[in-house]
Amino acid sequence: MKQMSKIVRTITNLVYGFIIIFGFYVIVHGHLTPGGGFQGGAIAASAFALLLVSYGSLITKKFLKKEFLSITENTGLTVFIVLAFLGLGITFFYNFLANTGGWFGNTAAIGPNSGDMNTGGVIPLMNIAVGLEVLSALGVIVLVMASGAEFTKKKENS
Amino acid sequence: MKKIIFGIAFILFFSFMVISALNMRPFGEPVFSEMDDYFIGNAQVETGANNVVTSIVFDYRGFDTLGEATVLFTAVVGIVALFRRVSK
Amino acid sequence: MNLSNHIPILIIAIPLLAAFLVPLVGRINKKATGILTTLALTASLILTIALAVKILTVGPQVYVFGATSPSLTLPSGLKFPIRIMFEVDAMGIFMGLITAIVTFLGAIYSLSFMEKHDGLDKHYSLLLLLTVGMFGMEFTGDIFNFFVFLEIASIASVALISFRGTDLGEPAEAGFKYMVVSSISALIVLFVVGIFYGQYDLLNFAAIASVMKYSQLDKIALALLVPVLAMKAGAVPMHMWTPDAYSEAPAPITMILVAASQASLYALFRVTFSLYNINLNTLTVGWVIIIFGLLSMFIGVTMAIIQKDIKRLMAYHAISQTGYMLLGVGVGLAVLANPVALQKYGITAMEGGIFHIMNHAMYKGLLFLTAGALFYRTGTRDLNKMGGLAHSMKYTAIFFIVGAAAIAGLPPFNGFASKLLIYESVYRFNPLLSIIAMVVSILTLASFVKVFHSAFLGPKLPQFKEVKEVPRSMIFAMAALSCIIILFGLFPGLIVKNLVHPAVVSLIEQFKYTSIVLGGM
Amino acid sequence: MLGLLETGSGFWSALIWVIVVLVISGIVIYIRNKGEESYKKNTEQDKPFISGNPEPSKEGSHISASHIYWGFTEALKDYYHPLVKIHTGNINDYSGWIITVTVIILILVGVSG
Amino acid sequence: MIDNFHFIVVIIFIGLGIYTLMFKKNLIKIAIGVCLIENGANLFLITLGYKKGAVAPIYTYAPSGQSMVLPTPQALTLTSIVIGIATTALILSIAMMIYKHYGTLDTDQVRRLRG
Repeated sequence: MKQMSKIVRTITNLVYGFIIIFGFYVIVHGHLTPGGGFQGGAIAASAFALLLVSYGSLITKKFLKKEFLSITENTGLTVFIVLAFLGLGITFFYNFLANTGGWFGNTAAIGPNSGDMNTGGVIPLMNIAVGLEVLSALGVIVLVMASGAEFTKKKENS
Repeated sequence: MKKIIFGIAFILFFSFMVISALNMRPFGEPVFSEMDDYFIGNAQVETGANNVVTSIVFDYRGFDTLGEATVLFTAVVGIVALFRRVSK
Repeated sequence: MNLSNHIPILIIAIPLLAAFLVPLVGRINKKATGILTTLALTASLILTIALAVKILTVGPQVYVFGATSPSLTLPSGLKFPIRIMFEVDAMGIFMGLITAIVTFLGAIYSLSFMEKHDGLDKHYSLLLLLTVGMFGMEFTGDIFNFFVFLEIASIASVALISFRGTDLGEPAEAGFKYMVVSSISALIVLFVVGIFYGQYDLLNFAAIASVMKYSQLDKIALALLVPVLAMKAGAVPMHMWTPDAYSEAPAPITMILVAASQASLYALFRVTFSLYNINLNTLTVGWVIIIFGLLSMFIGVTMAIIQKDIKRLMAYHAISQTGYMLLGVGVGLAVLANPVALQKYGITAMEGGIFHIMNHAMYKGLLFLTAGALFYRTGTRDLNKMGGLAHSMKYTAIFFIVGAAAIAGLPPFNGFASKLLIYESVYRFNPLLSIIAMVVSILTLASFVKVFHSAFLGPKLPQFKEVKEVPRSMIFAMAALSCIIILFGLFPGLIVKNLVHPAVVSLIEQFKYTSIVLGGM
Repeated sequence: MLGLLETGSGFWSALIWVIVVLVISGIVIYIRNKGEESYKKNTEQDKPFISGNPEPSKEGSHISASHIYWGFTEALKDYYHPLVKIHTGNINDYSGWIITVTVIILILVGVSG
Repeated sequence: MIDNFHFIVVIIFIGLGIYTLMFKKNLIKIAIGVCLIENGANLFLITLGYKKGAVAPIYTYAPSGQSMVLPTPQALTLTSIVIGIATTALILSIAMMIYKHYGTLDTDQVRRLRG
């Protein structure tokens, strides 16, 4: 897959960072506004797809490493399940941080309100972990399938 | 021959599905909503999250979310294993 | 914290955590992945046995996720549960024992069998995920959660079936076929979840069962659930994926796939008995399941006789043995509404069917492992190319004889005990069915005589001069299964009385199942 | 009895079976031992007698799998022919069979109520 | 009848998917059919959650006094969408592998395993 024209690549360089930033915004505000880990992760992963389309898989693989992405994916999943394990003193997946006053522990105002970042207990942490996992998982899928396309194409030529 | 049987079967299946759709409760008027009323009423108190959907996804039905993340992880591992010659 | 309340989740969570850690460990040391997998599965096996002891002595266990106490099913002032919960009764733990034993031995067998392959960490990670999916399907009490675990199990099995797909075309093809059929079944289950949710605004098996009205939509939901779950269990005429998948997967994975298909068989029984019970027209659905069983038995074994590929032949036998389970439990379902007949022979037939599930997992696993041992040494699965292997692989030959005698229902092995229960009880329901079952058993023996003759007997062929016995871990896995088979064959009464009968009772009595969650109402 | 298995219309005990088999095999071995005395090893007595024909080589006498039960499959040809033809490894047929069976069960359950 | 046409749309989705699986001869089209069935199921779930004249179940800057739609189907749909992504990705990559080995995507050629 050879890279696309210079216009596309320039636009990609411009919007690439903003897409990822918006994805992280959606991730961290998951407990207040529409969105969450999965949606934000998918948005951020679309930036990888954009890079792949505009630069081609052979060049993209140089600065977007599959190994790094899979390590972050495993890390996110492990953090997620460890957060679930930490509630095991009471039950698995018990929200042990909510309404404790500590981290993310403020009690939310009942009814419609303007929202407080510091609420939700483990939910924001789980959002971040799952967002990391989805972001890197979709990135790995896109990268591997693109390089696999190159692979199969080479096979049929030879 | 087989095509005819499958065609008839498909038409019958489709008509049964349409019957099931016509038997559904009217659109937009839930009959029972006890579980969802509980979620809407108590999500802020119990989990402190304004977004009820997120509080369901990560607290009330958090185990489903773990399974879903596991499904994604499984697919990624399977795809990487399938293309493992490529990755090196 | 009292760990003994958390056993049901630990059984699932330990292999899950190990599955997430295995790729990280694999970057440091390839060998450590197998050790880590074996340790995790050993832990879950021990915990499963502990949970079985607890359930059979104390009673069914329930575990609510995220509640303030593991057994708090109903928050204050609610009639119905709102959280996901595990609901493990005697039937669930019976299947859980099968899963634990089979996956543990499969991991041990993989230590030697897969060492030549690359991508070992991915193989072990997928094996752990398949284990998690099977345990979840057997323990969960929430219908959407069941869908999620069904997807985990099918995606992991597909990835494992097509594991050799980088080099060969056939594994990829088998994986594609299995993926498509299992997605159909999973999505129809999801549609049924929608039907139930739209009617009752509930997602819990027990709660739905307690308010079941058997309306038009419930009938359609039942008629959608029965065939897709029977298809996942490999019932004729929806069995075509079974030989493809079983013959192309690596041998230890094939052994686990047998248990995975029985997990969906368990789901079929759970739906018909615990969710609908006598609401449905038991005679019709019972006869549907019985006819599934008859077709599976007969077509499976007759197709097996003409096979040349040893693992394909055994896969067709897996179909025909699934027929016995469907027959036994189907007879039990057909007489469910009639207490006299149920007491006279229905419960015995169900005992035979349920007992046959465990026996089949054991001896079919052993047979697939011996086929894998032959493939490991000779490099072929074609029976025409084999011959005279008993000279060089004595232990494998002995294990094969044990497995073949057990699947053919020869005393004193375990296959005979469960088949005897099925024959004698089904004969009092309808003699013809029992006679067909006996004929199928004879044909099974015939086709395994063929396999034994063409693979093991005969003179030592020149191309297999340097064939040796398989490594020690594979021998250990096969020997453990043979010991289980012989023990079950020698003392079937104990197993049926202590393990199978409680499972049957927990299936039949719906009120018990619902009252665990909803309290005595 | 430890291994007793009640089957509703009788019982089955593997241990009794094993004991009986051991006794009978003991009797058989006893009878076999007091057999023909004039039998001697390594004479032409222990050579196979194929009505005078020479004995074929061991490799040649091994029957491969596809020849076993040839008569069985040949006799049931018109049962096997359509059965094998149904098993087209075509994924469309797989899903088609699922839908067909689903429709049959839908009709059965709908009719019987 | 007519106020249930949302469910009819769901059924049309699922029926199209089943038709694709049963009668289309291309592996990629079969993957598309699986996607269609799955979108139909997701649409069915999300349709069940709607309540007339209700707002999204999020309290941040929510109009006060409004009733909210049922939140559970949204959570279930979120889960099943991600599961669908995983399924589709796996099906497509296996189809790529099949194309590499067989050189074709026709289901009539991709049947070495039969009988």
